[in-house]
Amino acid sequence: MKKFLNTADSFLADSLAGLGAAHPALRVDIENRVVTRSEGVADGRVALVSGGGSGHEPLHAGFVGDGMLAAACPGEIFTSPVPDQMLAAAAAVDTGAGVVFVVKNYTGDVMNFDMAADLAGDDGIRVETVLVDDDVAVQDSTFTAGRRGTGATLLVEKIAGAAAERGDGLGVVADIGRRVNAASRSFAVALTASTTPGADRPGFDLPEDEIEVGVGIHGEPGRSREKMRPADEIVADMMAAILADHRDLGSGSDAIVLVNGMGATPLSELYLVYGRVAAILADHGVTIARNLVGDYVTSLDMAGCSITVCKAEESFVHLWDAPVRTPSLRWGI
Amino acid sequence: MKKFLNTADSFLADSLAGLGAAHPALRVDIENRVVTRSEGVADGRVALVSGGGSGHEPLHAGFVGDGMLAAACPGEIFTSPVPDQMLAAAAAVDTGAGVVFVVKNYTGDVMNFDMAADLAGDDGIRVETVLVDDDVAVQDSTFTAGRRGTGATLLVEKIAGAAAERGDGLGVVADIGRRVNAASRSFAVALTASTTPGADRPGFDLPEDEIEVGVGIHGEPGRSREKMRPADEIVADMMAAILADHRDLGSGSDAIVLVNGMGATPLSELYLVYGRVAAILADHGVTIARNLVGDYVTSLDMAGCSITVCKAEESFVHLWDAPVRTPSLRWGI
Amino acid sequence: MDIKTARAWVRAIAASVEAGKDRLTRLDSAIGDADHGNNLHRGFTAVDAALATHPAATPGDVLVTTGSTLISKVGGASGPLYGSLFRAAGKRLTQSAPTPADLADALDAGLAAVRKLGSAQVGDKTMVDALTPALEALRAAAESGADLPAAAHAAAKAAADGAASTIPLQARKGRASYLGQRSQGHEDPGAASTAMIFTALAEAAG
Amino acid sequence: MDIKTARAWVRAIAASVEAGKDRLTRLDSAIGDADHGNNLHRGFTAVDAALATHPAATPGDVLVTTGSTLISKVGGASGPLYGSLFRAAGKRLTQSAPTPADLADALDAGLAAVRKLGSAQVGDKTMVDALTPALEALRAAAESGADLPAAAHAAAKAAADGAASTIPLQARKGRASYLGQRSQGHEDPGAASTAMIFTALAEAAG
Ligand SMILES: Nc1ncnc2c1ncn2[C@@H]1O[C@H](COP(=O)(O)OP(=O)(O)O)[C@@H](O)[C@H]1O
Ligand SMILES: Nc1ncnc2c1ncn2[C@@H]1O[C@H](COP(=O)(O)OP(=O)(O)O)[C@@H](O)[C@H]1O
Ligand SMILES: [Mg+2]
Ligand SMILES: [Mg+2]
Ligand SMILES: [Mg+2]
Ligand SMILES: [Mg+2]
Repeated sequence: MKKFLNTADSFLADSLAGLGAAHPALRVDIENRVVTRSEGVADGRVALVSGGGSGHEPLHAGFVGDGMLAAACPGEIFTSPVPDQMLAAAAAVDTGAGVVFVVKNYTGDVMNFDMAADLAGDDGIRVETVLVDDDVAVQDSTFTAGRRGTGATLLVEKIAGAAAERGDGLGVVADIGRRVNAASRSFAVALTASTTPGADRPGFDLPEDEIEVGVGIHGEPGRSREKMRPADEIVADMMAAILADHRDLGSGSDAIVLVNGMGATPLSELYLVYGRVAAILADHGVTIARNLVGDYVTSLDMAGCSITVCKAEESFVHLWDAPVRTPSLRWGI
Repeated sequence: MKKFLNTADSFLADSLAGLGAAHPALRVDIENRVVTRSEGVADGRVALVSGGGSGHEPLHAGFVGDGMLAAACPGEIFTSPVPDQMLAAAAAVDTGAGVVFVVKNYTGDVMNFDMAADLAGDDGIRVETVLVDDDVAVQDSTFTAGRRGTGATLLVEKIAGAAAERGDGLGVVADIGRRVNAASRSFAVALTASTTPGADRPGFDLPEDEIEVGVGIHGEPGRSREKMRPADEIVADMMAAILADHRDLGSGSDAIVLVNGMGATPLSELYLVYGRVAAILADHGVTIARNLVGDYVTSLDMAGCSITVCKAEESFVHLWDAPVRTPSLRWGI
Repeated sequence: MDIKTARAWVRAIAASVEAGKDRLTRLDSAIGDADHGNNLHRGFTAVDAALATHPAATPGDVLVTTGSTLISKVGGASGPLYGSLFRAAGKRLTQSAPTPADLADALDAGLAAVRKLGSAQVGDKTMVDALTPALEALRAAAESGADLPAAAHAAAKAAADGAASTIPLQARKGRASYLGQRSQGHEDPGAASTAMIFTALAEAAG
Repeated sequence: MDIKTARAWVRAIAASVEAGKDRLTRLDSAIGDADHGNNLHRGFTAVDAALATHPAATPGDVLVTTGSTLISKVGGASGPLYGSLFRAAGKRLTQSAPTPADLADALDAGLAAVRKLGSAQVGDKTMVDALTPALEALRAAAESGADLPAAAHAAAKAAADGAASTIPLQARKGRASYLGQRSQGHEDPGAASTAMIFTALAEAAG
């Protein structure tokens, strides 16, 4: 798979250099792999810090800015960042009001962020962690790694970020983030596998007439392999998985919906998917209060999409609408 | 190539239905293939109408909204729309102040928009046409079809759209659009070909170690086929073609730069490309006043990117910064 | 050419476009954007429907309806070009039972419209490279007293030769021109569809 | 285990990770995210550099530096896990010339740290499936009076068997667990790298 890169080893640094060049509002520390706001966080505000493996752009660095993240820690491709990064980020952005770590539920991410939280605590930084685990393709049980964090991460970062921006305290911001996560369910399907820069082939082989159903965002195979079929049928299956798990999303509920491209799917196809999602939710009596359609939580050059449905409390919608100014999400400002 | 679609024939209508469902601020007339603003155009304002083949999303329908287009006419995939569409759009949005057609320079687009302009004139609608032809990969001569319109279309639509929004007259808006086009140069490279919905194979075959250089946005082959090489070399060649043609872009110039993904290229790669573009322009003494990095003028599921450099008059930057609220470009509002 | 023949001609074009759709698109994929077959198929399907719902009174009406429908439904370069060809020809074809010479006059008017719109010359590697010799052959046959079947046959042969003649050329008009020298060695899709249009005329004429 | 052996062990791990990088990544691509080889290669390259610039004074120091460096440089699941394994083992290894039994004690402390962090049991298809039998074999050999080469050899064999034992298992921890039944039939990459770590110990011990 051809890619715009110089060497696989320099890919991340080269890409971060371009990110910094493109966005003067970001401070990109390439050496330490920490992206912060150039203007810092307003006095007394809680700071949201997120991070995870790279390869999911614009997540997370593309969401650093007013009304959303205070800092992002990009790890190697598909590899969680290291505690040093999160500690440096927390130290850089803490105003004294405390730091919220937004962590996608993967063994590596959780362990590295936990270590960072311990170290930050040693340094007198108050840390709360919001764990995102919205992916219903994964069986949730105390005997497993639990659900993965996927599309809901964006919703948590936007909504909790708006709460932090308006001055909510550490506990409140973290609580809002956890409620958004608890109210969200996601499901993803891949039409093609992704290829890591430097790898000689995609993460898995997928014939022209098959799809991977229930994939995550790391190029890993999904829950099952199925025959390719019309979009409406695929979307119906995805929504069935989400709705089966989302017991309290019923007639009269409001929702925030994200139809997310995995990186190589044209926007025209994502809109087609959204149309079907909207029709299915309408059939269930659910009103879509807000939506996003586009590439937000990607998996390099994978063709595919994920659907996230968040049962929206009124306060979520209010915080969703609050101004946000980041490279990849912006409105009201 | 797998796609989220039901049937090739219903693809466009299904996708437009989703667009309309996602964006209440748009009025999507699926039958007549015209997308307008739900709230219409403010009294006495000039209305920008654009259109072209579909497959370039978010261009153009994704740029309908306050401060940018009044209407878009999506044609079939890679096929210019028909005069009926443009006429219906012009009739729907004209406030009496006149309509500017933004037309990418392709034989089909030009002929269909010309016919529509004649018909609109017959109906008493004043029409000015801004022809976009920024692609330096194509030899410009009176004996050929001339340069193609590509990435600069976005710049023309944003900047002329802002002029229309602030109340400039028909001639002035058209003149600003033409000046933006005249100040812009683009060049594109494809790493993979795109596949039209319903087609059984990509527009061209490209081996794993070759790239198409100087491609347009319709999945057609480019000016030459070359060996794959490091990104910095590819970008250097692209910028050399742009700078060789862009004689009055010199030391001390300001520029608006677009690094545009063709649909299947990860944002991380586009930032990597942008970093190199910025370095080359800095070497030339050119200051990048504003930039955009992302998928704006795409070619379905093609992997590749285009670079557009517009020599920016101060007024362009001012109009660029004006508020815009569309599905795919939004700031200040 | 009576009205039955005119309608048979248009139906025959629709049938051969349907059968040759993939070939036309393949030609367009080599040096264009891979839609010519789909474009014409969409167009002539709409023409069939238009003629079914709004029956034309004269051969000229058939061609005007054909041209107007192509303009409204095809888009791209071929929509306005073929649309204008048939529309202009139909407007000129005022006779209720036009002779081969009348038809040649009418189609010449159509070609003039195509050239006015696209300003292509013979040798630019476009439909004009097939249209021009086809109409020359049609006129020559008409002037030598040939009947419609014979004249149409001559035109079809000339159109096919004209289409083949585009293979070695470098395109100077349309999308293929973007390829520069790489356009050489491929038949122009619009010239190929023009050849199909005259083959259909020969079929319809008997 | 003297300091020379400790350093040789870490260098041997680095060398075998470099040689086996693609194999580890291939294993991880079947049931994970195709980065395990790269992760460990990045980590042990950094460990080599750290030990070159900050020479350790005792075998325990070597392991602590190794562990801290892995935590700072690897990320993912394996970074904290292997990092904690070596760090905790190094902290326990206070002797200047540890016996095989001392080493077994130290590595047991490391395994405890791994289990605390990841809460994996034997049979969950993780590195614990190779670590646990390796340390049992090491302790048994040490208790029966074996010297380091012999004890390390026994541990390496047990680790390799433990890695192989993961093949039929369904994963319950880590990324492979997302695959459910589809994780069966593949060797766990972390168990495979654990086997490499003990083979390296046997090499370094002589
Ligand atoms: N300027 C022109 N004059 C005459 N014919 C042209 C011109 N430009 C293009 N054509 C014809 O149109 C054909 C392409 O039609 P089509 O593929 O349907 O449209 P598009 O190029 O817009 O995709 C070409 O093969 C050529 O024969
Ligand atoms: N909870 C856990 N306890 C012990 N080992 C684990 C656990 N989770 C994962 N592992 C080990 O980590 C290995 C994967 O490491 P690596 O690929 O480097 O990290 P990641 O899974 O974050 O990409 C697995 O093969 C497994 O052996
Ligand atoms: Mg990983
Ligand atoms: Mg076309
Ligand atoms: Mg075409
Ligand atoms: Mg891994």
